[in-house]
Amino acid sequence: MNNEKILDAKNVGVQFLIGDEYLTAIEDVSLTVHKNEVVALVGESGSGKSTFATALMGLHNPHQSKVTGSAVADGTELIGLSEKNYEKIRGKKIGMVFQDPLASLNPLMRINDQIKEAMSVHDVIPANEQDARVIQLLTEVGINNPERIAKLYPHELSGGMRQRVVIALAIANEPDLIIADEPTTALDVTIQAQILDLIKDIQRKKEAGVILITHDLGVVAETADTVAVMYGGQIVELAPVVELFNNPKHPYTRSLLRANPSLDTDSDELYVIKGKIPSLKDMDRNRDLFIDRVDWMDTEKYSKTKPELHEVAPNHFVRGESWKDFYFPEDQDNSNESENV
Amino acid sequence: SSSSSSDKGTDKKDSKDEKVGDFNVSYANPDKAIEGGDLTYGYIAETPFIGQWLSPLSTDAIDSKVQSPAFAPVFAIDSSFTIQNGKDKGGLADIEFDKDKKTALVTLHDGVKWSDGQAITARDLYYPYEIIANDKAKSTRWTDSLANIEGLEDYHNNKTDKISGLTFPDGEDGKKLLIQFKENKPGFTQSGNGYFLETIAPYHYLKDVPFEKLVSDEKTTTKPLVAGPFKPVKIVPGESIRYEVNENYSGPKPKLKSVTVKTVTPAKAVAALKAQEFDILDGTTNDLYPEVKKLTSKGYEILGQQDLYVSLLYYNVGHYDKEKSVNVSDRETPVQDPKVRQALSYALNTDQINETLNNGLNTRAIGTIPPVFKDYASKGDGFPLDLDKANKLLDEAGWKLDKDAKGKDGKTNDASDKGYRVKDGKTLSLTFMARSGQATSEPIAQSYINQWKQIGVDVSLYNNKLTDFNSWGDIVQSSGKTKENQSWDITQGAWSLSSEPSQQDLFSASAPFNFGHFTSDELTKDLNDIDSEKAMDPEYRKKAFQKYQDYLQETAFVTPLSFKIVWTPVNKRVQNFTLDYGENELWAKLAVTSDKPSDK
Amino acid sequence: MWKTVLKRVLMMIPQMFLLSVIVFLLAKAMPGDPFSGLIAPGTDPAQIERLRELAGLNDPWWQQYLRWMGNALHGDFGVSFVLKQPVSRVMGDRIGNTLWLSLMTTIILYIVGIWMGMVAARNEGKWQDKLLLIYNSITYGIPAYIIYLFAIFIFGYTLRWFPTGGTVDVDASGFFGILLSKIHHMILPAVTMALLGTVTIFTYIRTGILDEQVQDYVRTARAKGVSENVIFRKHILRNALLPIAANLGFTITGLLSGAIFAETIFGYPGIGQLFTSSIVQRDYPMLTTLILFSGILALIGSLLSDIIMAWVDPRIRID
Amino acid sequence: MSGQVTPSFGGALKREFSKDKVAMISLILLIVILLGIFIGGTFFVKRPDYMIVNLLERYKLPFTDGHIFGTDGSGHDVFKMLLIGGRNSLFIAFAVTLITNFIGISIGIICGYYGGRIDNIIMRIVDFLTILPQLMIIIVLTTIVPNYNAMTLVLIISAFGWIGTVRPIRARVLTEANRDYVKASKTSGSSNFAIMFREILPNIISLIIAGLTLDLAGNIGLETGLTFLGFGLPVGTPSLGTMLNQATNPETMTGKPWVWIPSAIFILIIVILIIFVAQAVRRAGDQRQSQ
Amino acid sequence: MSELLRIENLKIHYPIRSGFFNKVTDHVYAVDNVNFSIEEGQTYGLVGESGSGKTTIGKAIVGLEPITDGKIIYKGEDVSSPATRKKMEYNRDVQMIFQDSQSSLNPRKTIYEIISEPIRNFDNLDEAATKKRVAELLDIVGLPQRTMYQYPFQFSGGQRQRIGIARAISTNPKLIVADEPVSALDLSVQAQVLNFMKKIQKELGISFLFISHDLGVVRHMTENIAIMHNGRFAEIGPRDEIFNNPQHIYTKRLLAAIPSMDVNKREENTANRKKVEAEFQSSKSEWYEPSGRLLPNLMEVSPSHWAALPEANSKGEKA
Ligand SMILES: Nc1ncnc2c1ncn2[C@@H]1O[C@H](COP(=O)(O)OP(=O)(O)OP(=O)(O)O)[C@@H](O)[C@H]1O
Ligand SMILES: Nc1ncnc2c1ncn2[C@@H]1O[C@H](COP(=O)(O)OP(=O)(O)OP(=O)(O)O)[C@@H](O)[C@H]1O
Ligand SMILES: [Mg+2]
Ligand SMILES: [Mg+2]
Repeated sequence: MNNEKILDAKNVGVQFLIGDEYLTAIEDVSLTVHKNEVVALVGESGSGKSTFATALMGLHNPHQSKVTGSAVADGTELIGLSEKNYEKIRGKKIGMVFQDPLASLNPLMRINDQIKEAMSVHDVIPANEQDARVIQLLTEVGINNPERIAKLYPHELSGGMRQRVVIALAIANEPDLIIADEPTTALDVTIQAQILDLIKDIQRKKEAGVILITHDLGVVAETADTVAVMYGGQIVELAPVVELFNNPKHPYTRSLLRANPSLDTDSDELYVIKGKIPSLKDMDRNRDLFIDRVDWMDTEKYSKTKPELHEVAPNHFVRGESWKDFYFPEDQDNSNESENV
Repeated sequence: SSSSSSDKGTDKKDSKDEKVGDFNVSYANPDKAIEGGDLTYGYIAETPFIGQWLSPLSTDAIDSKVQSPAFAPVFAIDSSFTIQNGKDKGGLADIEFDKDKKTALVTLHDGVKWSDGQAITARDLYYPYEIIANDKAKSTRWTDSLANIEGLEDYHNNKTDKISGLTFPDGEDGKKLLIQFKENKPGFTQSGNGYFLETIAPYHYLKDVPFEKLVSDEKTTTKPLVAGPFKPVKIVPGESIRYEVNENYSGPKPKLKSVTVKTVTPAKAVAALKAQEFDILDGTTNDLYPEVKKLTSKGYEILGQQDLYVSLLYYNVGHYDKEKSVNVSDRETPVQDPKVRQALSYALNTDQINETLNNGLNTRAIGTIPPVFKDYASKGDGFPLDLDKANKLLDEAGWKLDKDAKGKDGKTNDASDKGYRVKDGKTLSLTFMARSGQATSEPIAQSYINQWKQIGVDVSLYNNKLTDFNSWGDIVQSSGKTKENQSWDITQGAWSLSSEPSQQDLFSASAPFNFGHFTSDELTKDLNDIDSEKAMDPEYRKKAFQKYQDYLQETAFVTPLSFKIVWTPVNKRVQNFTLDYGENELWAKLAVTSDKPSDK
Repeated sequence: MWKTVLKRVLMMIPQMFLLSVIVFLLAKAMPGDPFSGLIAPGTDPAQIERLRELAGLNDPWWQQYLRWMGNALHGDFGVSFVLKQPVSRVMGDRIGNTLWLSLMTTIILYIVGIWMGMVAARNEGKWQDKLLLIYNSITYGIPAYIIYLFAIFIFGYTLRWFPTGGTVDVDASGFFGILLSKIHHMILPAVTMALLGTVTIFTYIRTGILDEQVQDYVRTARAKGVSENVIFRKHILRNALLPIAANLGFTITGLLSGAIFAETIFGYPGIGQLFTSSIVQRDYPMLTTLILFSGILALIGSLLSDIIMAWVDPRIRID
Repeated sequence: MSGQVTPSFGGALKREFSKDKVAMISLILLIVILLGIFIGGTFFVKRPDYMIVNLLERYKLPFTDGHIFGTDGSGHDVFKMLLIGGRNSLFIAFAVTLITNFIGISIGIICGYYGGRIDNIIMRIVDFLTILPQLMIIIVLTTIVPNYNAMTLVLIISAFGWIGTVRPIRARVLTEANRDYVKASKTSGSSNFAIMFREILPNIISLIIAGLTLDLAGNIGLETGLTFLGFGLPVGTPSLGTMLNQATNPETMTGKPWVWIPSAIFILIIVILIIFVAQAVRRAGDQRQSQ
Repeated sequence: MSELLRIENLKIHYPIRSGFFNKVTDHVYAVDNVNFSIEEGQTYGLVGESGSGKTTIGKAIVGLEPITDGKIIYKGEDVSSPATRKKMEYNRDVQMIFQDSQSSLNPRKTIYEIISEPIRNFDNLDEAATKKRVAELLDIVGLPQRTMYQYPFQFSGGQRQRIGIARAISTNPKLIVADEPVSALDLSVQAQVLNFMKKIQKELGISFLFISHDLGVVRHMTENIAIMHNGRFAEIGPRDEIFNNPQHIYTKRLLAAIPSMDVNKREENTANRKKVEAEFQSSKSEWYEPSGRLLPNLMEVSPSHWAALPEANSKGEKA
């Protein structure tokens, strides 16, 4: 890993206009991505992963949202950047891969036109070289027979191929940072494995930084260098991958790992995280948000101070103090109560 | 001995000052005409014109109007439609009858030419007979009257290919056509009598076109030969025609340089006139009058003339027997009773309707012969509104008022608290087949029904609705005792009349158009008398008409409803325009006194 | 592709056949015939009866039908009873007028309808949107012909911008003179018809844009750095236009039936007007041919829609 | 967004109308007008009022001799004509809309639900019916029907009116029928009929409402076109069409506007009101779905 | 333990139609010659990549998909015809849980209406008894009774899935086909639902056919597993056999593709995966027919463990 920072996000917050008030979707999200680093963003649905990514891309509707904080990429401050200037960043400095590869492609345009569009808007590659570049890109993402594929329409490709095309789109201008928002959720395991390998390959070759959003812990374990766990719009734990899996601290991270029906564990009953993330309206970030879902512990204790990120080990950050007291009751008294809402 | 057509035609001076109703027949423009000039003539029509220039095949009234600048009459006529001989009168030919030989000799004037410069010949006079009589040409204009010409019926029935009664005294290329009749008719001297034709067709131009193709050939539709003062130079099918002077016209040199004729729909006519789009607007309907009248201070003068028109009510008293070609008055119906018919007639508020719905442009008909036929026109008072008389007649006929009597709809009389009339336990209920088509159709029908209810007659509409023209035509013309033609008691009819006032076609025992199927020996005698040889004496004919008229008044076998005034707005820059029927060279004489239509 | 088109055309034959039978029977079911309107003292019912016989109107219907069909297959649609002209010639004169008018109307209709849909979608829920919705509903609800009359009065007579009837000025000459005159005559009916017929296109475009602009591929395009204007034009609008493209064929045939009113009121001699007068006058040969023709147009319209659809939407390929 | 609100359709309706003042006012106005028309037309206008022609009373200006809207060319009181004509036209509009939508929706649901061969056959028939010259058939039927009145007109027009409804309904049902709740109902042993009309139907209600309102708006002026061509309602049945049609006479259009303007404005107002109400109803319909 | 349901030579082929005439030009062999049986109270896992035919088998078992060929035998009767199923009230015994909880609950119906639907159709209970039963079921799936009159959108994904389960068990079925019941759920919710299904299955003795592409979940839930690819079975056998002793190359490939949670061995895993993949690619032709489908015959590895090995098929050919 190289220590050159590609992205330095500090205290990024996003608020959405819902009804007639602004509600905070993410808050105080700080994340650094270095050259050649894969940062995984995990967390359950609604925890704010996409919101953060979208904020970096400047894709939030300015009339319905407020983005605060700072995110510097390649010396440019992204937050508050004008639309005109942002257009020069998107696709050129930062490439993005979305979850649903079919929906992400315009059904009426040929593959090569869509890729070329990505090149034409930034004049990195001269027009006369674009065709060759399209073929080269498709080859790079592992598509056989790229000349033929380039002339097809999205619906004529299989899911795996489409996702490769979407990746080709994202790396067309050799961005420094690739954001992949659940790039494999719609795909089969075998194809998922191929795509993840591909992303890693490309990242290595281009020495780019990658933010990989997923909620599949297996994917994280296999791909990431650094992991950020999000809960309720905040990063609750941030650590190098090995550290995180071997030594998880935050109650949420630990619960998550336990709830996974992994091949290795053989318990009859899975660990259940009760309840659900409170709605944005009900979120009180001055207290520990997760601990409310842990009913065997005294929640009031962690509501007194606003939980902050602490470095608990080198490069290992955890939010709040609750992790220090957290335990799994089964481990303690082996009671086998089933958990319901 | 031979007698030339009557020369007594009305004096031009008189007709210039003539008035019909409040209208002048002619417009006297005191200004000085300009040299040349363009004139726009509009004709109000719902549909585009057809554009058939060959008159034996043309039946369209719009066509004859939009083609009029290119038209020259074969025989000139006077204001009463009597044929006038003499080249100066404006016709293309003279006609002489020989009573003893029962012939007529048609002689073309010298120098009459088609618009291509070719002389008009006797063959061109003969050719229309062929066209009309030949089935292949599918003309609708064949009538039994033409069978009075020797050999024409044989030709019509494909028995010969020469018409024996039509001969060329000086050869086909000559100027004369001799017509041999079977019988003399009193109507011979009236134009429009139907016993001989008054048209020509350019044989040299059309001879290579087979009869069946004539109707659609471009030589008769878009590239016609004409004989009138103007010739068409550009035709936009169905819409407009542009005319320029026909140098080969044999009459007086036309004053205008060009004429444009356009059709306009009724909905847009007034606005077009307001915009000074037309110098003359023809084909007006009564409902437009109030708006057009306002334009008399905006450049227009409105002229009027009696129309060849009468509308009637028919009472269905029988059926038409097609086999025997005769009407039989055998229907069982209250309207068999002349008193009932008279009562129904006296109950009508025709004057009120004409004053209001027709803006005073229609006048109540006092008989079936309109006032244009000055000598023969009906006299007397006809059937003015007289409810007392109507009630009395019904009382006499045995129909008594009953407050509680129910009509066909099961309801009592809602228009009169005296109830409906009843005889032998039956309500006097009649079915009225009223025609649709005009904006005023519905109020008029309702008004009639209303009036009849006032005298206790329950009248309902046929099928509860107005009947469209084609359905109506189908029903009234069906022969035999069909259910349909027996299911109505009263209907309306209106006729555009021929310029020969004979009533045979309308009311004779054999007339298929006698929709009421009323016949009687007396009526037959009266009608025959009008067309008898004796009636070639105008005085005799006058009396015969009067007798027929008295019979109509007594029996009310039909109820005459209205005569009509045709009215035409003319821009004040136009000179020499007249609605006088005796003007034979109107288009050649027309001139304008300024470049632009007047707006004052 | 061409094979499919050919197959579709072949499929049209039985449909046309069925249509022609229905149309023929309907024409026969109407009371009266073309000759029953000829009531005048100058005509002779015997002669009319004779002509009726000659025209074969007294034969059983199927004989008449077969004769008519047989001729039609040879391109002979008979002679109009009323206009006394071969039907094909009358149609020839009129179809051109109607097609030009329809074409012009379609173009204006699409421009205006698309524009309205775009404005409404971009201002969703705002007053522009509401106003356009009301406008489109009203034009749908109010009988068009009243508005046609107004248009003639205002623009034809009061302001005198446009001619009030006909297809071309008699005085027009030269290719461009005639062309200009024709266009001048078409503008008023075309614009009025178009402005009153926007509801379908408006609705399609409006909902189309609203639906498309939240699609993922739009987000992808943004992520590529494509500017908003280009995204709107190249991505959103193009995709939103699809359903209308599919509708094009139907729009044209729809216009033909709309032309019945418009042509009658504007005094524009096309086949719409011909249709009205043929019904009134029971001109069977004319009427049956007209309806058959509009049936064919409808079929071609739907074929055209399919072809256009397949052409613009790669997901649908007829083959 | 989930909320604490009761999701019943009635509740959603209430909420929408209380939120949207324009819709509320429109609804009230619409009810008032409809009641007025139907009560007024039925009880205060007698047959002689529109059957008997009174030529002395023709074209009275508004506000003369007790005629607030004046009189028409037959001397009928325009206001009374508006009541009875409005009633007849609205009856026709409602009847045609209901009949055509009933048929169209039923067929659309059946096609979309069953798909396959049934769908194919019905849709081919529908295709063919679309190319039929409907206007002509309607005209022919109106001329040959012996007792032509408002009811027969409704039936004649309805005979073809449903065709346009089938396609959009079918398309929606096609997607709806693929949703799992339909499969769940099948495995729950529900009959096809129950699934089509009890499960699927409520889910396409907003589409149906949208169609219904547009149809209703279009059908109010429906018979006017026929009237224009001369095939309108018979004499005993005044309608907005016959009133409006008087405007085709240039003299009446410009010189006697009170004869036809009330009917034009009436149509305009009704259409606008329906649209405002419909929008709220539709929002309420949409709201119960999803999230 | 006795056999509950047996599937013999099940084939489900979908016609591929193309061209205007909708002629069948080809078939999708969604399920091609599949045999297996389900024992009472046992759980079965069906695994395979997208489009391999898992759902199709599931739907065929509950009677949602007409079968092309073969038999589904339940209680000794072939239940492939709808009439038989109706007569037997088959769906009282065989029920389904759907993947998408959102779409499987009618958004316009209350929870009560949804859960009571099978009860109303199969059990002749009166209103009060139905209510009682629904309350019971809500209790079983752990939802408060007051939720009875709420609508689906007012519930979270996990809760909705439990409502679906309540509906499926409402008639005390013997077999439930669960088609990817948790793949749309978050990990935390997924655990909840899985635990719950397992509990019910144990308590009520229901047989489960558990369809999923997540091997972790399948392993957790089931005792027997069938691996499917392109409409055919690659391998079928007890869970541990499949995981510890996979025979078929495709099974191996699938297992290798699962990302491991073990961060310490990630390089190793990746290397292993690449190795298996390479092996798969190179020996594919031995294991697959030229059409890309698996070999048709399964070979007995052990009495309960069968796999579509090349030897079985070469033998089969000889036999
Ligand atoms: N455009 C928006 N307007 C309002 N709220 C939004 C918007 N986008 C996201 N949210 C809310 O912000 C929160 C975070 O959403 P986000 O999509 O970032 O979550 P996520 O972690 O990506 O979840 P998933 O795994 O489902 O994609 C959620 O509560 C969501 O409802
Ligand atoms: N109604 C249908 N018509 C045509 N083909 C179909 C139909 N339903 C399914 N198929 C095809 O049958 C095959 C098997 O589909 P199935 O839905 O059973 O797969 P699956 O294993 O459940 O996949 P997934 O994991 O994506 O749900 C696929 O190729 C699919 O495209
Ligand atoms: Mg997300
Ligand atoms: Mg599936």
